[in-house]
Amino acid sequence: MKTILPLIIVFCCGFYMLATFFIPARFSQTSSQTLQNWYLGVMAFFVFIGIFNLIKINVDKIQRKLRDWQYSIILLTFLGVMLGAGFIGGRDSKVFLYLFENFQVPLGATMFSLLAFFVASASFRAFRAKTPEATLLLIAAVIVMIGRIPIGYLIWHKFPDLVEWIMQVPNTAAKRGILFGIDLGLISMALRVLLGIERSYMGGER
Amino acid sequence: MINTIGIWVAALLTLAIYSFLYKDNAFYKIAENIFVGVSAGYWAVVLWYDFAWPNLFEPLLTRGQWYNIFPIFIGVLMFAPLIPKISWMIRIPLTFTMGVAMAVSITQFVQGDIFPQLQATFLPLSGVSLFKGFSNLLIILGVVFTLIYFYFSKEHKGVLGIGAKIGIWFMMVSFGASFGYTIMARVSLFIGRIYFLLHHWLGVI
Amino acid sequence: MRVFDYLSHLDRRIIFLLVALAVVIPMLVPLNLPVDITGPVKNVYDKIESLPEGSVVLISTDYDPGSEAELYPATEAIIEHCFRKNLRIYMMGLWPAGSELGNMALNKIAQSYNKKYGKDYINVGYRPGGQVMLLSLGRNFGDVIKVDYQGIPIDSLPLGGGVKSARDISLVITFSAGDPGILHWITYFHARYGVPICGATTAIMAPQMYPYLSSGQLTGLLGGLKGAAEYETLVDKKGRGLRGMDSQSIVHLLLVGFIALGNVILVYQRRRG
Amino acid sequence: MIVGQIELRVCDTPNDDGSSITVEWNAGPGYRIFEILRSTEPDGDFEKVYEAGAGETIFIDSDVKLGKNYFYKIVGRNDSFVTNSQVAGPVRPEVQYFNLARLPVLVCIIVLFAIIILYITRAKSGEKLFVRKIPALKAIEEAIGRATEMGKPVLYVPGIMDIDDPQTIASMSILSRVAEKTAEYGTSLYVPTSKSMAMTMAQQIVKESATRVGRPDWYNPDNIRYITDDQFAYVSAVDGIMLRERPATNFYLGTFYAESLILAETGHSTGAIQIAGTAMPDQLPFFVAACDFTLLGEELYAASAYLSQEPVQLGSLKGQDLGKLLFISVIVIGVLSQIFNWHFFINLFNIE
Repeated sequence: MKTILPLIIVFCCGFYMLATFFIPARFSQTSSQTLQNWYLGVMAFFVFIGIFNLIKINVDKIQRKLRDWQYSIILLTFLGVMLGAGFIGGRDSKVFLYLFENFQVPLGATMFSLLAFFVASASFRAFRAKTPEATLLLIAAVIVMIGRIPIGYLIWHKFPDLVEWIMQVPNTAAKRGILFGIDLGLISMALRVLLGIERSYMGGER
Repeated sequence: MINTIGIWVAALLTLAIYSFLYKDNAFYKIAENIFVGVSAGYWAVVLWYDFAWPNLFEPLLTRGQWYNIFPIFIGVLMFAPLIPKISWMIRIPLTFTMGVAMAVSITQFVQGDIFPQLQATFLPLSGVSLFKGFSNLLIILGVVFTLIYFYFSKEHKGVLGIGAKIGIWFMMVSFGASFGYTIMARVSLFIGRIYFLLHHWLGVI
Repeated sequence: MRVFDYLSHLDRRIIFLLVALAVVIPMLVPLNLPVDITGPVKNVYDKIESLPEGSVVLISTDYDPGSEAELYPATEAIIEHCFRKNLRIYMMGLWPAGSELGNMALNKIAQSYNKKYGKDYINVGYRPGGQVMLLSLGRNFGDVIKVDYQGIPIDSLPLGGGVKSARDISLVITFSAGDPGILHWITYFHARYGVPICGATTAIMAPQMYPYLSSGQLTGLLGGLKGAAEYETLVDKKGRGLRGMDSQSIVHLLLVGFIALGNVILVYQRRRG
Repeated sequence: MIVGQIELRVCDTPNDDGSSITVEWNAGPGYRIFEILRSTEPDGDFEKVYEAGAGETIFIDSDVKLGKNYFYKIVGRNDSFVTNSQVAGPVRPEVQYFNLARLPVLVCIIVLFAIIILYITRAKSGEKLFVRKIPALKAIEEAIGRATEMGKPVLYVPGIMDIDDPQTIASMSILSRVAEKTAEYGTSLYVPTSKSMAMTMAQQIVKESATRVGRPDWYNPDNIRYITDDQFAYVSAVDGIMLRERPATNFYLGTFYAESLILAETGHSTGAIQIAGTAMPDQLPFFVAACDFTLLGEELYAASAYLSQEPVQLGSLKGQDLGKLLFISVIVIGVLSQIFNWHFFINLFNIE
């Protein structure tokens, strides 16, 4: 029961969904839409177990006075305000939007912008001509870097065209080859899941 | 007034995140915990209003679609691990989600990825300029050699080894080029933050 | 050669500091490095130049603060050009947060050209609904747009009442950071109603747009901050784009320098075995 | 102004559920609008159902009843002209039970399924299957061993997407091996997740893995925790874990977006051994540059089969390889079709 029922569910849901893709008739389309809505709904609903976990771990940290427990108070306060504002005042409430715009948005943008620094430290370290492969990586990167800025055009007016060519020809070729491999891997993975061959996601029972 | 406070808060949080580049410190920890708290709350609210409510509860409560009790039951099983006796039932929502999702991915990837990408590789070698023909040939060969690299059934030796090696070269050029190409966008993000600090906050430019 | 030994263990914080300086200094003290003008950007400029005075340009702000750094400078440069040519601007947005950014640029530039809201420009704000909305919009603006972003009935504004369907729009310019965005305008507005489309996209998206440029479905394109810098050069108004481009050039050169240094260190270490 | 004739064609919309009729027309230039009129009798009262703009040539009428006959005509207008088309019909909307346009997709799926299943059965029947070594996978065990020697924890980041993403499933499958090894060695394992369902699944996996190697006491649910659904907030917290817990080994396996390099560079600064793997082609350059080992694209999916060394799993890898040969042959035929103008073959790949 503990193994068979989940396997039946994954098999039936999966192959039914596959079938509806090819059947335009109404019952098929509406039922597939319903199943997809349910799946989105269930996944979203799960966020509460996550929130529950987040609260539990941080309350625990404060109670046991673990390292950095003071910060957990900050976390829980902001979490509480957001949940309160969102669920009581609605998602258009002033507090909710204010916190989103003045806290979450700039924090997200700043975290994202750290990449400007990390591309620099990574390229200093990694782009060294240790092997023929590393040399190719390095040359392609340097050509594109120079060709993308106005100075590249001043050095040689065909530089931007060369960059485009690299992006459109060897880059496209490699990306596409990688993609085909990925598609095959994905289909085989999905098939193994649907057939119940791949079960490690159920807690590794084999 | 409220706007000024907002700008100050955003500016100080921005600096707190950057301080992490020097080393981990109390300001970063404050910013990090605020960020996690606010965003976790934000997503819980958004996921509820945008997905869970309209897909599960609204049809049942306002449109009387009684059969929507099923997915709600499936969703509630997320709490099953709290009761050891029925903890295995957590597998029901997991397998339900995966069954639907895997099927959707299969059709989506065959239809949206494999077919158009294969077709895009059927490139003309004749009837185009010499340079274009060469570029097209290079794309076709690049795809084939990259695929050969991913061939798992044989040791990469002999002819297969050479093919796989060329495949790696194509990938390395692609990785280097993509890396170089992305830098501009990443630096733009930092420019955006600096502009915010210098213009909106300090007003010096 | 103790220098190389020191450099090979270079603290990454020094790299970070140099990157920060390379961005901040050119922003405070513009270097005014020259920018080359690419074809797709010139096409946008020429298209706007060719429009008769009083034509209505629809500007769609399809981005959010996440791409503000790349797309806002272009928004300002193009609005500047439109007002200078005495074109009228009908602004909307397919992304919720976009119309606020558009408004900021619109109000700022309208002031310097003495343009009046309602007569010379309007903003109808965020319009959800993607393709379905665009299709009905092209057929009849009145079906989709009843009020502007402030809730003022659209027919009470001279420009709002004057635009009835896609035929009254001379050009669409979309500032696009993803979906819904430029592809929607091409596939649903250009294909159906034949209105020419110009776009400004993030640098990452720009290469994906080349097929549409070559097929003529897209008239012109500004890619990333570089596109904005080129446009600022064309309209001769130095703004964030050119300033940002100075920073970009310096950072890129700095990175090339780092890579060169890394390889010099490698050669040195190899010689020593 | 010359105004041309309007040519009208109507048909039951192909491959639909019988809820619409497709109206298409061809008209010369000069028209400003087209009115589409519909009736249930050829000479009955026609009512306007749609008004199209100058550039439009097609209208899907979905306000029709299944199995009923309809007739259409079009009136084209401009400021001075009105032109009527011929009446077209009768046409009747019908249900289709198979979407013919998707037949090539079905064939492709059946072929791929068939070859994978073929090899799985061959493997089950005891045939020896060879699979080449994947360097990054060999490194996994060594990396865990290193953390154990140093007495430091292992960090496992399963990507930032939920379990509806096949990459997350592949990652979970690798997690079960990593958990077995860490449990065996008694090394702490941190799994921060960005999605609640992924957290639930990871907890199940790690718990079962610990039980399987006889160390149920080792399992600590608090180490497998949800942080936040937000991409960058999640990264800020994982960065914090790296700097404060100082794991000796970091795994980044799953779906990653821009955060890939933020994680990998922070991890590198703490001196951890890093093993990454993703099927997001755009993020591979960053992992390749900043990590010690990277599973490229398909290798992520191959990893779970490879690590298990179970014949059935390895069989599916063989099936994938046959799929690759098939793709290469299709590409060759496609390129030949371009040269010899076999449009039939190329058009097989047109999908609505």
